[in-house]
Amino acid sequence: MKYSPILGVLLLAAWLLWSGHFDKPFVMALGVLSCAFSLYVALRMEIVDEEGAPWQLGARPFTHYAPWLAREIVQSNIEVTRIIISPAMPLQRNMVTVTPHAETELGRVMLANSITLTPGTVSVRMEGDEILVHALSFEGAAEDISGEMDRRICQMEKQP
Amino acid sequence: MNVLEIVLEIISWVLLLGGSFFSIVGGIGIVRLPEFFSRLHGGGVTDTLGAGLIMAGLMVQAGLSLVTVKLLTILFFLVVTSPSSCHALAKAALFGGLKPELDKNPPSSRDKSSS
Amino acid sequence: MFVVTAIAILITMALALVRAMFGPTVFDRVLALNMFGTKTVLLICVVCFLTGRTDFLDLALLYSLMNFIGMVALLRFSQFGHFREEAAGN
Amino acid sequence: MTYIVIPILALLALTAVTGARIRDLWAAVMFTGIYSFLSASWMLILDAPDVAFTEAAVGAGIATFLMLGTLALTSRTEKSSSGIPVLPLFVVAITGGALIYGTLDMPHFGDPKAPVQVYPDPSYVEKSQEDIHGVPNVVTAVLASYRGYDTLGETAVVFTAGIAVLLILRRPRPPVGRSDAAGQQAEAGS
Repeated sequence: MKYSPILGVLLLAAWLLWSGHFDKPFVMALGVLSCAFSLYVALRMEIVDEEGAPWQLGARPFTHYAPWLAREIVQSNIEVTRIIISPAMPLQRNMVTVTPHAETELGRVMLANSITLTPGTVSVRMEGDEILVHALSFEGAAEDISGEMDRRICQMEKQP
Repeated sequence: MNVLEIVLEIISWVLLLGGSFFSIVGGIGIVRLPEFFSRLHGGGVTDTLGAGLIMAGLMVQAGLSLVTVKLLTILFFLVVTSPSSCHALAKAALFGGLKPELDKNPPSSRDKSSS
Repeated sequence: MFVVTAIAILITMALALVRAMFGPTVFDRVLALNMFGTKTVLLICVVCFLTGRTDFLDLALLYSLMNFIGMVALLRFSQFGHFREEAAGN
Repeated sequence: MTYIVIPILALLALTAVTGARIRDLWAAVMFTGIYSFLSASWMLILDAPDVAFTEAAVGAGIATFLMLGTLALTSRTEKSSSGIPVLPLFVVAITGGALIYGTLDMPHFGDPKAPVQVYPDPSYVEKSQEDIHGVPNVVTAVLASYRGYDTLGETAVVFTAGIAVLLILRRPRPPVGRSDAAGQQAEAGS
């Protein structure tokens, strides 16, 4: 239940940001009401837990993980661009299986999404402890197998 | 117009043009690549670097304001949702009986190809 | 410069349209549609700056969310033949 | 601006023609989705964000799913018709001719005396802030307050239509356990 106030605050902040009304009490009251209704619906759907509002990770996904992922994305983008533009298209399509070491479901989903987010590799199926990855080149596949991404997500999870 | 503004203008130019370039590259990829599972990667290029660079260029234009926050939110949603829909698409295709074409099996022995 | 970006996005849209026309499988077409949705979001953002009416950015957010929800519903449909996965599973 | 408007309109025309000519109904649904996205961008460029909003929600969202739901009940490809449909062609020609005849009475594009330029009374824009306290959007004020009863009626009509569509598209829930086979039988039978 400790996740619902956080979700409420986030909803309220989003409402204020997108409406742009900070000084009209009537409209703001309506906004608070709609936020409360959304929260009620979310609670009834039972999706407010450590996955729906991952507070326990704090801001670390944005400060520690996202910059590294962005650099990785740029690198693999350039690689895929080279493949697409070159007239011969040197494709080395293959499928590899990656085993995530993250403890929680959330960590595994984050790994799968990060793999998909870097172009050149797409996670095709996720079953139990294995993620099936379709890769456009061996280099891209090797990156996933080496487990740098996995290591970083585990590290992010473990910190208090 | 002072020096800082000119520098910002140039940065935003470069970002926007880079985003346009990657966007078109992804479009070419989606047309040129030979089969469905490879085409997914072409879509990935436009969704990540194409969208990201264009948004970054717009953010530089907007400066520090509410607009930048909105652009950041849009970019965040795009980045969060695009891999999910991409994965859902790949999974649906795999279950729908579409077999990925593989060029050759990778050298490592721990790999399991489904063909 | 915004015009250049907008035209680049439109070219990408045209390429996606080509894929939607020739796409041999259903999934190629869905991929093209998905790309179209993302490109629409970007186009709206750029047009907002082109016309100087940045209030319209709200629309772009709505589109990005709708595109995502639509895509997931579409794929569930293509996978199970109908929207009710639960009925088939239980 | 022209460099954006012309490509969008060209893409719209291309999408419409392809969507009309394609035989695979799945692909046709995809094309209607693409068409909605394009026309929404086009309406945004025409400075009509509310219409674009509606187009995105209804055209690209709900309409696509309703059509897919319909596809689940019918077959995937269009039945090829034999011969030239003379009667429908006749009806379409008559209707189109009547519509074009109707446009002859309309004022010229950009005419300062046209009702569009004259009637939306400036007082709506000026007074809505005082008349209706707290509603910051003029369009909302006009729709929900000045024309409140009108909007209520419209909403009732749309709501009824939605319920009717849901009633038609609803399928009886298959018996527990052998749902897949039952679903396929239902499809084969329809």
